[in-house]
Amino acid sequence: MLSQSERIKIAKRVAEELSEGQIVNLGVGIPTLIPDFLGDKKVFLQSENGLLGMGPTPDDENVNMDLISASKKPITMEKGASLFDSSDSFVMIRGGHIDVAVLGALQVDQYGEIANWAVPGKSILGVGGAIDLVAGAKRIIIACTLQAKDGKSKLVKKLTFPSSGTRRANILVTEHAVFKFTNTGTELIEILSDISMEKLKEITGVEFGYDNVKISSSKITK
Amino acid sequence: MLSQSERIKIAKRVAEELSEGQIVNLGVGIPTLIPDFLGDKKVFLQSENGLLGMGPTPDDENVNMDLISASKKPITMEKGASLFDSSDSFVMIRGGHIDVAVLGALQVDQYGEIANWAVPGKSILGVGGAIDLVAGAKRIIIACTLQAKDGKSKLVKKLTFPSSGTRRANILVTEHAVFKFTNTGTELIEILSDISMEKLKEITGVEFGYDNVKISSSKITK
Amino acid sequence: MNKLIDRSDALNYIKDGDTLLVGGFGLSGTPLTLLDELANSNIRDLTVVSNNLGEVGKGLGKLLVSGNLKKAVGSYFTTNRDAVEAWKEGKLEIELVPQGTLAEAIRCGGAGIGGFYTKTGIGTTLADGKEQKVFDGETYILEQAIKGDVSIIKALKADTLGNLIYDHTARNFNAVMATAGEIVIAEVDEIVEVGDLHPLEIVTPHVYVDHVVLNKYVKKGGVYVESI
Amino acid sequence: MNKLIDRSDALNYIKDGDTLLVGGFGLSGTPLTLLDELANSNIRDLTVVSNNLGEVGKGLGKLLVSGNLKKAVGSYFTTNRDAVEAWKEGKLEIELVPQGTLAEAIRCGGAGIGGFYTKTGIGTTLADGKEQKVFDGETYILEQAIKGDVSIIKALKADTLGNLIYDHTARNFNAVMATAGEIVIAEVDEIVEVGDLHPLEIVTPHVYVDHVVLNKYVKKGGVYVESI
Repeated sequence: MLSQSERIKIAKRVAEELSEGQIVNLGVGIPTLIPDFLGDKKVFLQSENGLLGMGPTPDDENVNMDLISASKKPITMEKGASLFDSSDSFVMIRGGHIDVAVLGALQVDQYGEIANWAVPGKSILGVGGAIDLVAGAKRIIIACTLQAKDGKSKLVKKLTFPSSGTRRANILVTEHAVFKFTNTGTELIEILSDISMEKLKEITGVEFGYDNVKISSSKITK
Repeated sequence: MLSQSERIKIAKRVAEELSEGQIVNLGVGIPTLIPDFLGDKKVFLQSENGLLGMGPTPDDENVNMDLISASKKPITMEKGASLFDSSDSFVMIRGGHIDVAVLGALQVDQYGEIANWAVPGKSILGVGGAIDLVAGAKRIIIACTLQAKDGKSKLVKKLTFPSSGTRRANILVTEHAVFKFTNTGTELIEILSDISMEKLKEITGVEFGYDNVKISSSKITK
Repeated sequence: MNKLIDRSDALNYIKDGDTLLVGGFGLSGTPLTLLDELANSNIRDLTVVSNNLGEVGKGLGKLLVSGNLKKAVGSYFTTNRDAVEAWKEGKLEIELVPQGTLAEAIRCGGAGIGGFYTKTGIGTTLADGKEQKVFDGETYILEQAIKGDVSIIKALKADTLGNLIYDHTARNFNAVMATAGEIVIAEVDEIVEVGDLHPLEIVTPHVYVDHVVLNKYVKKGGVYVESI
Repeated sequence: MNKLIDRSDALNYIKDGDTLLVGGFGLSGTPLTLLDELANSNIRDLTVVSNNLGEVGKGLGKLLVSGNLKKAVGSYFTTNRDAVEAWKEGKLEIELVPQGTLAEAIRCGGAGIGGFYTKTGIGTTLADGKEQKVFDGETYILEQAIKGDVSIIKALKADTLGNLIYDHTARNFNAVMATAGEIVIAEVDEIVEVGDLHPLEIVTPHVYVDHVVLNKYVKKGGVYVESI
């Protein structure tokens, strides 16, 4: 199980990837921590159940369970927020109007193809808006642990879990390292922990480029 | 040229076909006269440029040329009116939510197939929402003169003008007679002028049933 | 208001084997009162189209418990373990549809559109067996429109004509479902006079609404609780 | 407001040969100021997608006179005799599209949908050469999505983020065109503070709007007249 400090490390690093004024959709889990680490950077959060301009959690007395996030948590509206129905929300998502989607993943292959909605052999009974976001967002950031609970790498040569679509992720942010995906494969762009290059190769089994790696292990907050 | 009294006769007769509470889209020309003859009967007028609940023409000082009918005339909104964009307006029209469309026509064939948007040999440069309404309205009433300016019958055995679609009209109201269309052909259901049955057959050249004709020539207001 | 009916009379419009479009995202925007009536009825073999099946024993979850359902079409069932169990035991058919495809298919159902080509799902198992077509160099898959025999939706207020407004994100699937049911029954918290809802505020024009039922639940602390 | 640009700078985003989506129904909801800039420019060979081409010498009619247009895609050109003449003389290509199909095709262009099957046009010459498909026993024809290089639209007000509201029926094609242009420029009468437009009132969320230009016309007697 990932420690809260490692979850925060991932969220902080993803926050660095976001730019002022962007329209961002945050998936469940680690991505929901990101708003705490944006500092002065103003981004607009879209929630696929029908809101642009999602604000922080309300006080208990202002909770309205008909003003909720896609994770079904009570939220507030920022100034300038707008409300719409599910079909219009997915016009925004599928139509390429979301600048960045930050999603979790079960696996990501060496070209950035994502598996984030189904585990083979288990009942596949939920997809939500995950594959709409994969198909439609301008930029896709995957935020997750490097390894699954069973120790296997989530960054893999070839997906063994069902694909979320042919549209590929741009970058993968984990507690140990940040990878970028291009047509030729994976590139390691930053190391975020004390992990060695050898260990990273061993865990992932993926051949990644590392000509220009930033070492940021000093950022570790344990 | 049809006299105003004959235009009014057609509009009055169509008004009788409308029922309390119906959603109605009125085409240009004679159909626009109908609201004056509804009496206590309340119908809701839809305008395809984005309004349900169209009210009468405003006073001069209340004209806003951004609150207009599909005929581009200034209008008002009734209580309970709603505004929407063109795509939502045609969800309403094409999706089968308009109870009655009252349209003009160039020709109607003996089964009710309509030609109301293009004249062969002339430049075909306008269709508007005509064929959307033909495709989508639950009931289609054609309101027009029996004869074109050249004297030819608009009710014809076979269309020679471009069809507005395979969806057929339910009834045709002219200054002389009202016809109903079924799968087996045309049925004369009412005579509105002093015209003789022979003359009506001669003009139209269409074999119509007339087992149950109402003679309403007393309604003529000349 | 002549569209107002008793909640028990709503069942007169729903019969065995119907396809029901049911509004809501989680429990928000769900017609809880109408679902209670259904759960207490003998209506069986329903196909429900809804984003999810409520929660265990709540909202649409009640219909699972009471055995009204044959099939569920939606995007997310994992969080209702009753649904997962019923599916495993072969008691419930499930058709999984991406959330955006679901919303668009319902919109098309109400819009006189038979099908549409979407970019969602390309390269996934959800596209298996579906027709593909290339437009402008990009591949899309064909999805069919979804219509319902009856839509049961939840709005905040109706005016006496049947115009509807929704509570914030409770609008979700309700607005498109209002267009795509042969019969549409809206559950509302309040009925107001015609003119009380501004033309720019109305989300669902009255043309789409056949019947209105009053919600028997009242909101306390931001959540609907059974009224006393 | 950082989306606000001078009207003359709007031309920097439009180039020869572009496809332009232009809002409006007749002259209502038409970006008159932006069209004046275009008419006074040397930009040529534009394809304009708009319900109609304004009136003779007004709105889009000005672009016909000034020779900016190569092609027009829309539903109704008969009432602008300049358009009819230009077409007869072979100076203007025209593609006629039913009004509802036009609106839907533009919506699809902005929605990640490549094409759709509509019931409009079955049995007409406008369906000639178009693919047909039967869904649930009913025949539909395939129509392709429409996208623009640039959308120029007209709204009543923008807030400083770029959220838009429209004046009554002037909303018409503007709302869908806001979603379907690679670049979207909105002409507005007034810019208000963020928060002045209520979330339930906003029709076009700011995500769709790239640039905002102030309308140089002012309304008198319900009609836009040139400002002094």
